[in-house]
Amino acid sequence: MKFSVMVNEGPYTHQAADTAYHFIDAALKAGHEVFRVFFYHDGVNNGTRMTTPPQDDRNIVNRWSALAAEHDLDLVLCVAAAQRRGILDADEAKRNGKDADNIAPGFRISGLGQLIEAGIQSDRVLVFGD
Amino acid sequence: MKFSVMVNEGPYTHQAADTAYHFIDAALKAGHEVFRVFFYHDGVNNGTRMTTPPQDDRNIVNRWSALAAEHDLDLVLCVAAAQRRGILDADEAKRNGKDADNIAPGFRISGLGQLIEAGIQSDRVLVFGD
Amino acid sequence: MLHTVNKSPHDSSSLRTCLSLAKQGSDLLLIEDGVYGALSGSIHSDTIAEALNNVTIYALGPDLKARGISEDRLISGIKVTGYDGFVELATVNDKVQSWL
Amino acid sequence: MLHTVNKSPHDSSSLRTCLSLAKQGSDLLLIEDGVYGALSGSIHSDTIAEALNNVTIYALGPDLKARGISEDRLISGIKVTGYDGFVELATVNDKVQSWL
Amino acid sequence: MSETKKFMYVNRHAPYGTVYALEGLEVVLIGAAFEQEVSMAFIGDGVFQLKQGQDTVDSDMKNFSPTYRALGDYEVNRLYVERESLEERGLNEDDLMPLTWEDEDDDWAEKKSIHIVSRAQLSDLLEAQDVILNF
Amino acid sequence: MSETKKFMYVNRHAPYGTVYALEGLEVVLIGAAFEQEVSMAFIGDGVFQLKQGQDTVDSDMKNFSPTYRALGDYEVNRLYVERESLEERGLNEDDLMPLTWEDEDDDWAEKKSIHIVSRAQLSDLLEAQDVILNF
Repeated sequence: MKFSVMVNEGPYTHQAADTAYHFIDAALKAGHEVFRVFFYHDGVNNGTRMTTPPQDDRNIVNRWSALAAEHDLDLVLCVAAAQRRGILDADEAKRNGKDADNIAPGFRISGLGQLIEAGIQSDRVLVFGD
Repeated sequence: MKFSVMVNEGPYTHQAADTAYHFIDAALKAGHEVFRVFFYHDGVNNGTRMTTPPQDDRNIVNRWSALAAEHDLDLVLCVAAAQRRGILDADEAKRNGKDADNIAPGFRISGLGQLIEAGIQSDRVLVFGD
Repeated sequence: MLHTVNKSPHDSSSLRTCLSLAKQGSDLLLIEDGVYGALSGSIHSDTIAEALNNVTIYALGPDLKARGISEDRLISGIKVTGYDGFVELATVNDKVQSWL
Repeated sequence: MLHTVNKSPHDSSSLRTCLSLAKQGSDLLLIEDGVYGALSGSIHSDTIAEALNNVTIYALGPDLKARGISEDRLISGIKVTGYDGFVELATVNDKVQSWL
Repeated sequence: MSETKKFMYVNRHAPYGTVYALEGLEVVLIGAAFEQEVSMAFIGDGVFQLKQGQDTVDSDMKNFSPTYRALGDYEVNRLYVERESLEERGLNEDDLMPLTWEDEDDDWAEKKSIHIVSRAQLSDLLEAQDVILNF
Repeated sequence: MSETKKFMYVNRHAPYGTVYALEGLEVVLIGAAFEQEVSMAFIGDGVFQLKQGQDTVDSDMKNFSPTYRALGDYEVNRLYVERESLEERGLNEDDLMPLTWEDEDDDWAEKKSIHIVSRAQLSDLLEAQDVILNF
């Protein structure tokens, strides 16, 4: 079965990012396909490489990057939501006249159409948020 | 009268950052002193210079920076909360081995003791959050 | 003591908790989505009208206006104030408790 | 149809809204702070026990465990499942509605 | 691309206090270009999104309520509002913005976009969807 | 620096679902170094923070419940739990972690840190504070 997932909250603040991760991990382990993970609202904050959580806690951003590398997951940050919150890749930084970018490995920035497409292409869409 | 304010949520996602701003603006206009604004939890996301909100909306980060410049406001981002969420100044970037920083003008990063000190030094402490 | 509530009473327990702990003579300011608690004719209006015997209730004008709530729709006895009035309430009361 | 609720019934109206709209035969999975709705002996337990006549209610085991809620404290009839069971529920149901 | 799917956007948050209503609306506008069967549901505090007379001039936020009026032009014309949610909040249909669309199959007649439905009807509508996105 | 102030940390959120409990506790620990008069209140879902037996091994979150046991060593020994909040949630005092502190003025006698108080008592305690921080 083909799943897509929308993640609406940032790391640590709400458990949504954790639950989404564990759901996707379990779906992949059960042999399902994950078509896309779309990060919206504060969810885009899952995709910054600038975090340094305490050593004795999970590293939510690195966990996403590792899962993406292992399973060739498509992790998409919504561009409009990312602009409001200061998450950028090199292209976005250039376009918006910013002096640095902060996107984490395995993530890409794209438009809301990617969410609709995920809805069309997937057998199930799940939303995790606050 | 001497006020301090704690801001617990990021810009746009919750109105807390707006209400805090308007409260502080009104307090300053009424001739009160604002000892410190302490950003905690997702509130640290108020302090990134990487945001590019839509042209027809308010720019919450720039608004803080301007208010700080005008009134010599002390805008403090909690270091522990900022590390979890990927907000850094140049020192923090160096310390944590990151290749860039993203703090906005007028903000500084410091410890939780600054919040307690604000409570001790101020006549009133107000908390804005979710 | 000034209490602030920033959540809709329909969605969150914050206003109920606040009213259960606010002492006679306290001030309560409804802000953000909390201003929906000031609307008359809702299933919570009677409880809030009753609380007016105990506490003085204000609603933040700019937040009412943003949400399209005109003053004639408010529970009778609730006062409307601006950010300047919020500062004043935080000054005349000796402390502020935010029911987040 | 699978419904998920991730908020405590004491703090939020999500569970109540979910139960008011869930059809007979639906599945409901309590996750995150939603698992507090599975506790027996609370002021909401009777409502939830009654809903079991209508819907099958599950609670996510890892979230119960994190919060120190052992299975003997649950409302009788609520089933405990893991993330694998969550995936299974999302598979056997034709869609998922998250009551955020 | 597969056949047409039924998308429903479920709105349960009041406007302004949180960003979900505004950013949810942005999804609906983008989604309108995909020629799927689209509807919106307004449940609980979500009904406040459609309240008439929103004016953010004193709070310096973006007033996005005019965008709802544009939905008809994007052929988003099935806005289902739960009657019980309105009543519990002391509102009725007249409190909502008068949203309309023009039906090209009926000589461009102007028709209402807002449909007040009962809880039971809304439950049926939810069940009839293929994809539900929550804001 | 001014005289000693009464600080109360008001906890109204359950643990794990959101970060407020964990980050609130970090404030309490730092605040303990400032020699103010410190207490904590647990109201509503905040009482769940003190539930015994928390175990995050299956959910891969940080189990911060042991930190509450350390509070006594920091002389944070006035943890007020609202009785009505416990009862509404089907809990009683035995469900809570047995938190204690050692009273150096009483030959290091071990004493309870958790005080179950009524809503009316809690209302009085709130009123008696100088600074209230909410998590």
